[in-house]
Amino acid sequence: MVSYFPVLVFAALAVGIAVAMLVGPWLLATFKRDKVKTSAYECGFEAFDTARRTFDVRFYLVAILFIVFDLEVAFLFPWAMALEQFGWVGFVSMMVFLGVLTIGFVYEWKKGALEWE
Amino acid sequence: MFYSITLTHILTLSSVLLVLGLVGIVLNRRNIIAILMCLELILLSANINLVATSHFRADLAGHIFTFFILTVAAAELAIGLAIVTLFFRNRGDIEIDSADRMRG
Amino acid sequence: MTHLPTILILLPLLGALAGALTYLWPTGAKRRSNIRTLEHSNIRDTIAMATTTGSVVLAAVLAWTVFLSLWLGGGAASHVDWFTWLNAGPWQVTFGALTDKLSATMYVVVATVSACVHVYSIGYMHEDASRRRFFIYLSAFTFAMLMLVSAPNLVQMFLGWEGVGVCSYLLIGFWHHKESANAAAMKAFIVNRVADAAMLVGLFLLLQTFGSLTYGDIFGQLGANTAALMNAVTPLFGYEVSTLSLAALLIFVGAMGKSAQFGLHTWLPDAMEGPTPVSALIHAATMVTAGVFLLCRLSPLYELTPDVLHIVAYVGALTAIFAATVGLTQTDIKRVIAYSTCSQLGYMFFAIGVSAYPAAMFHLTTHAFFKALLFLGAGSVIHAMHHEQNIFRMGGLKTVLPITYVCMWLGSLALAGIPPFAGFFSKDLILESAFMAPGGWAQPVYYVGALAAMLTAIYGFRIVFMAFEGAFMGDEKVRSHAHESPWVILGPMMPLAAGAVLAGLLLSPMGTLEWWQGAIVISHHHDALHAAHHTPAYAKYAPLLLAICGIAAAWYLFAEYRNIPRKLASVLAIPYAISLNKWYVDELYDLAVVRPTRVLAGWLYRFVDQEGIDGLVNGAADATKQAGQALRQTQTGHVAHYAFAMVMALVVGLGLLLWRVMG
Amino acid sequence: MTDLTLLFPTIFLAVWALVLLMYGAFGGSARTTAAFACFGLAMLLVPMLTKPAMGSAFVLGQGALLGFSPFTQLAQVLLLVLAIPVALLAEPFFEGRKAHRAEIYTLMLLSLCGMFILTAAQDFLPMYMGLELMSFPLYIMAAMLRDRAESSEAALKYFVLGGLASGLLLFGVGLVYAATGTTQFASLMVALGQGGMPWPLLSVGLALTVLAVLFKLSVVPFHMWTPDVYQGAPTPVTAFMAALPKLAAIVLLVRLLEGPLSGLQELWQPALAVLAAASMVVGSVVAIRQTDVKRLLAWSTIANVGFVLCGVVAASPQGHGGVLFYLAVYGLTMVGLFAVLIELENLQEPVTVHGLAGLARRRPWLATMLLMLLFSMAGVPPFAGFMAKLNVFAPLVAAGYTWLAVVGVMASVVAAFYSLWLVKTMYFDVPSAEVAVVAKPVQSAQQSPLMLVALAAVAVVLVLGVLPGLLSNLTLPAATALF
Repeated sequence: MVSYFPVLVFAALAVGIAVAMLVGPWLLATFKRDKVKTSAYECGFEAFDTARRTFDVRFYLVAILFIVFDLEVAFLFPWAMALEQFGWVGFVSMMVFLGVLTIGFVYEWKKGALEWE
Repeated sequence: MFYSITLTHILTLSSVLLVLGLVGIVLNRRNIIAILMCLELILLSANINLVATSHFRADLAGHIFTFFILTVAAAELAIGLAIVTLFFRNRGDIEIDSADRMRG
Repeated sequence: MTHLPTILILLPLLGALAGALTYLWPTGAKRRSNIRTLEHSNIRDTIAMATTTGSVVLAAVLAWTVFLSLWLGGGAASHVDWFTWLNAGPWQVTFGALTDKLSATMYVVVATVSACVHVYSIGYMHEDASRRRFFIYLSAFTFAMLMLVSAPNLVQMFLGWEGVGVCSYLLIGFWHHKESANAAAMKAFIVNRVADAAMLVGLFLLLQTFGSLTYGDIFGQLGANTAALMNAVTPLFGYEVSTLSLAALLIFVGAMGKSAQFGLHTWLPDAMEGPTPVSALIHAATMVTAGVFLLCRLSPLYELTPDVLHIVAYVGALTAIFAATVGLTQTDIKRVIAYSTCSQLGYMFFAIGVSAYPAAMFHLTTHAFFKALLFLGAGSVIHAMHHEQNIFRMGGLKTVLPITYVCMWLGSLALAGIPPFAGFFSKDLILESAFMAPGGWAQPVYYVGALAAMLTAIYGFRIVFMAFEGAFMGDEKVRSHAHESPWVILGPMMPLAAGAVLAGLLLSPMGTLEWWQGAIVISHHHDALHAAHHTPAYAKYAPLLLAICGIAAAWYLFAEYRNIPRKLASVLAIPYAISLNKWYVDELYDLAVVRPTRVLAGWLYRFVDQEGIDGLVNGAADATKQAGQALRQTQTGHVAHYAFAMVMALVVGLGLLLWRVMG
Repeated sequence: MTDLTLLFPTIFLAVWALVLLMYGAFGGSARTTAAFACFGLAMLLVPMLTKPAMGSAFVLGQGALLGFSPFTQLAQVLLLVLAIPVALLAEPFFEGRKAHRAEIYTLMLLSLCGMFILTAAQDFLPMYMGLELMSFPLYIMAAMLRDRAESSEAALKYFVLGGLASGLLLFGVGLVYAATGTTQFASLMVALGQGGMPWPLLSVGLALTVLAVLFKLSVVPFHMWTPDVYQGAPTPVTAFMAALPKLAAIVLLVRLLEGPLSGLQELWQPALAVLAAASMVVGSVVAIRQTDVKRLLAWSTIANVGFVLCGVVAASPQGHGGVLFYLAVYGLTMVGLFAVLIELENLQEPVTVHGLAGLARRRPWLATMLLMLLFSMAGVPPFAGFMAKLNVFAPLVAAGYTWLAVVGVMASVVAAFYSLWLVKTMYFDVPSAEVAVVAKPVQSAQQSPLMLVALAAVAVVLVLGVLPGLLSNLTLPAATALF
């Protein structure tokens, strides 16, 4: 169980910081409520409405674009950790990968997929 | 107790997930998005297989495989969403049962 | 040099294709009616005639080059592979050109006669609206025939064999508006089909026995395991039959069909419905000799099956005498020559039967020249007489057609076997070989052949005298319009006439085994050819004497005293009727085969086909359709159903798999 | 470091696809993109034919990720040869519908790149990647006619079921990995080579991986997507789907079965025989009740895949050579048929079975080409289709599966029936009144490459029918090298 001690410390720290951040403002800040501030945060939707209404299709578009680029990070982390052992081959390989992604990015930019309207 | 978890347990878990995904696809009569989720579930069950084996056999291939699957799954989902969007534009709904224009 | 054979084989094909391309020539305004006018198709006809005739003439020149360089130039036999047509594991079929003395001789015969016939047809067919088609068929035929003789394996040979069959069918039925021409074409095709079926079975037997249909492989194995192969047997109707003999016999049946031997000869006289140049090329000089060629090519096989050789000899002798007797009484000039062809082919076969293959090939070559000459001469007469073919409506034409008259004389002298004309040398050799065949078993064949030689002289000169001598017996109007044919018709007859006179002298080395340089094999057990040198004088000169007597008799009967034959016919009524009706073979076939088949077919159609099979087939078709409809209903269009089907199949499949793996 | 020349064709396809994508994005027209795409494919043929590279790429441990054998090489050349005419079909179809986009060529090239990886895969990882790279562009291309509901419905069905199949594949790979600890074909072969039955976990995993391939091949009972997708997809895309992925998938199947699974022949041979029989029978029987020509061709594809599987079941060099021969001929026939169909669609002829009535009178040339291609499909000599069927049935009999050959011949009879039925409709039936009004009059000059493609298909089908040696002399040695 000794090996799990750092986890315990981590957990304790996390709880501590969270509590501090909740309690801190309550102690220090002043409160001026208005209607916008008290409503729940939602991007573009009424907070309390029928949940069955359809989403704007443009959200899907953003989601589609996001998903793909999102995942490159999954490759980048281990790559960055082991770059020293890969050497140039590893570096060039990743650059090719990123280059392909960039081409995709350029494509969607040129096609206007990044414009909201 | 913790140490008694073996590969068999994890394979059982992943099989349960697989069956859930399959049942979700077969029984779902309404929403295409749910079907996409079920597909993801199947892929994840496969990922669990690979990662667990990779761990228990101390072999990296499974990990690498999983990374690739994750990426491909993302691309797959993107295509799926795009097709669903297109379907919605043409039909006005995304009910899977309405996709029966062609049959026989 | 090695590619000359390939080029000469392909030339007629190219000519035919180029001719066929003229059909793609834009016709400009669409014609309303189907009636072609001569003017309309003139240019295209000319082009087609030029390409086909030109290519075949060139092929003839190349053929002579190849032949002479092999014979006099001391060249060796060559073998060129073109491409592998089939590659079925251990069994390969590679197309190519095998050029030895045997095929080179055939190149010369085929290409020379074909070239003459092409040129001749320019004159003969010039009034025909669809002559372009005619020339294309002719060239296509020449190509198929060259394929047949150049083949290094039996598959390519068979393709050529069927190719010439198809072209022959098309050319016999060339005047397809004539009912009789269509019937004759069908008859030729069907009779040949019967023979080819037997031959195919023979080829399959060979393939099964040798694992290959390439001549080289077959002959190599025949030489290597002679004893084992000779002892091989095939079960047949409860008996065990020697495989080699069975195969040889079946292939001989195929050859009998193509070469119109007795029993399967009935198509040849009817084939005279085709234009005369066709008769000269196909039904005298080339296609009908394919059977003879094939048996010579397969001499290593036939030498091991003496029993089959005996059958070949008897069938040949029977054909020779049968056709000669029938030829005596026919009135149609072309039919007489057709029966004479049949008879001469009989000579060739009995030469093969006594293992005198070189004599058969020698006779094939000389026969090609004089028989083509006779046909073209007959064509010239027919042309001059406005398509009159009955010799009893001719007579005294020697003043009108002097050149044709001379040609017919030369051809008939060669046919009758009078020295020094071509036929003498080859026919003599055949008869001597038959007489001297070891053991003397073939002496009856010799006597039949000698008798046939006399009959040959009689009917051969019967046409000459009936048509050219004496008084004219036909319509005066026709005679007044008759005139000698133009040189485009007479010209091509000249080389053939030269051949009819000289071929026997010049090509006499062909009559020896050594000349063939291994292309023909004769077992020393039955070397009749070699023994033929020691023929006693009476046997040697008897046929010649008989032939001279025959000519004299012909002169007496058909030029001097023309009323005698009629009296003879009434005195000898029964033999006359048998001869006139061609031994009633057609009637026999009608009674024994055609009618029962028709009755049976009608019965089968009504009771078995309409009620039984149709019911069954329609039932099966309906059941299939209903199954299709039912399965169609499972295709609902719903993805979930499809996925369900997949998963269920998966579950069932995995269940079976686990049951198998664990149990 | 891996020898990159081995990978040159694969890399070239990917790079060329991206170049075309950028070209299109920066204002290049779809037509010029089409030209560039075909040019690139044709250029690629040169090195592939003159310098066929053999060997392994990315060697890891006992095996490698990719391996190039004569079988793979020949399959890739055939894929390339088939891809060029298919690419030519897109322009005349999409131009007329104002839906011609440069992207379709990028997608085709990427899919082809996936097939190249698939045919060379020596490990489950590249196999999976290749399979997905081949399939994703197909899903998108199926939806290429964006305002046609059928098009997006087809894409949706294809996507969902395809995703399901690849999910099962991955699960199977996971099981195989769990059972043996490897994903390489070579190591798997060693693990399976011990003899005896494989343990259940492994056998289930292998079955699942094979299933994914069977799905792509649309083998009964994994065929149900095929008719819907073929009917709904734009016609050139259907041609692409009918001709190319089948070849790639069967090459993978053969390499799997003759490679790692060669020790389990007694397991897979009877199973595949049953599936082949089911495909031949179901495909042929349902086809005769179809009214839409594209849908009919889809069912005929299912039947044809059954015929191809017969060659696989034979499990001999002759059988696998026959498989390549069959698929090359079949693919080309399909491309030719679809070329004619597109021309008919462009002429606003109805492409239903009854709509073809009297076609021979209205458009004799198109009808003649259709006739020859249908005869080839029906297996009438002297067309190549006959030789193709012969080349799979003969090895099957040699392998002792006479019953399957008998089923196959019976299915061929049914298949011949619907082909000849179409011919009869074209030549002898009287068109209904509406058809005569709707169809455009005969145009004087056809400038599209459609006729070229159809003519080329007819010519090759005829030549290969007479001289099958031209192709079988290539396929047989390639298949022999598998053993």
